[in-house]
Amino acid sequence: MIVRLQTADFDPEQEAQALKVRGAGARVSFVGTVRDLSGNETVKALDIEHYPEMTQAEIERIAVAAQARHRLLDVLVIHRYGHIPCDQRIVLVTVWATHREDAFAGCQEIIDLLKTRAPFWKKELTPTGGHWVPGHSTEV
Amino acid sequence: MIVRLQTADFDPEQEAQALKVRGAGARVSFVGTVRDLSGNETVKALDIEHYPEMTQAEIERIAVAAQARHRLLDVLVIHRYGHIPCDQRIVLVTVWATHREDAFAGCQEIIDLLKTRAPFWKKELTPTGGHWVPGHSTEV
Amino acid sequence: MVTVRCFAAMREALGHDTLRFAVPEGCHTAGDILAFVTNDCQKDLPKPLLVAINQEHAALNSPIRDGDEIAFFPPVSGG
Amino acid sequence: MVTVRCFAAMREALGHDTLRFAVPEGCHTAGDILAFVTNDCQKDLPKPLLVAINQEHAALNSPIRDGDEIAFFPPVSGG
Repeated sequence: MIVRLQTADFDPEQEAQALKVRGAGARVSFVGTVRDLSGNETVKALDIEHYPEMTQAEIERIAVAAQARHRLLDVLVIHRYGHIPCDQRIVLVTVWATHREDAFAGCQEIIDLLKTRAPFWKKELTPTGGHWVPGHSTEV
Repeated sequence: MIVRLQTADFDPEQEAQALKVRGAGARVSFVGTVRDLSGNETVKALDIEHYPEMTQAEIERIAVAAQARHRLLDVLVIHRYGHIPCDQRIVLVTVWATHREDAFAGCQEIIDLLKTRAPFWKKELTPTGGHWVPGHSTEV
Repeated sequence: MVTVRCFAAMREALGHDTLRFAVPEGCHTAGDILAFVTNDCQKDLPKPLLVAINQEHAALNSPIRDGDEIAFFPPVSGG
Repeated sequence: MVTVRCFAAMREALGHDTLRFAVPEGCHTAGDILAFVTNDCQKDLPKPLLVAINQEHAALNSPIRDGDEIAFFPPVSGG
């Protein structure tokens, strides 16, 4: 299992190949990118702030739980922080499983929980300035 | 939209980049690979037979319907036929959407329908010979 | 004329992948065509058997017309 | 000693990202620590406000102990 936080961009296929998972019939990936529109405003870039020590630990907790619940053979999560221009990748979640139903369910669970529990905050940089993106309430 | 049938392997990331989809917040991909086990038998490779004229048309019908139903911005499907060694890729389904729920639902629907409706037949090559993989009944 | 195409275990059972012939008298459905090409001897055919007419899924009781391409094959296993 | 960390709009509202101080008398919960660092003046803080203790999600009424790292931040927006 790999969970990595970084400022640099990444190649989803190279990252997936690096894990050398064998015997998995199914692989499902989610890639999130910076959208160029927020409401009616043009977004030039995001500035992503995070809580480094907690982000790593929280995503690992999410990935370990999803791996067990959905019989995933392996999990890869990469999330960028810092300045990310429009249309660039923000996050990659790739999971491997024997059966595709598990792979889809596991990948979706990880990105859903990451979005509601991992301590990242996005600021959208638009022509009128920087605006914090409204967040998702975390159930405690 | 791209639907392509080929004997050669492919790079999922290069293929996705070639579509140059912009403004999509979410991209979900499914990659299916040849598993090395079938029951207790070792699988060395698959031979995949198909019905070329119908395969192309049927996958296009599936992709067009999923694109409309799930508000997908674009769809890419590549499926190999012929001889495919163990652990190699068989199929790629990549979809782009504004929201991740649509991307997951659209990608899963395309691979589910492809598996039950697209005219491919897999023969597993094992130490005891070649065996047709039991298929999925297609509802008419 | 109709074209009959057979795939996978059906191709192996019948020994042909493609047949072309004039629509035989009394043949009105895909099932009639199947009975004709198998001489009504279907015991060694894969079951269930699926049907496509002109590259679209169909049924044994679907009507056929002159010029159609009728395909018979076992359940599919792609993906 | 406890460490208090603030992120995003909470960091901007408070003007600090990290504070370290001895646990004040009468402070038993994360909510007590929040009242202490904001001088009970919470009108300009982002709402709702989330809490983590030692890098795990917690609640305002969660107990705190000497040595804890207590974080306050608005709802998260990653992914």
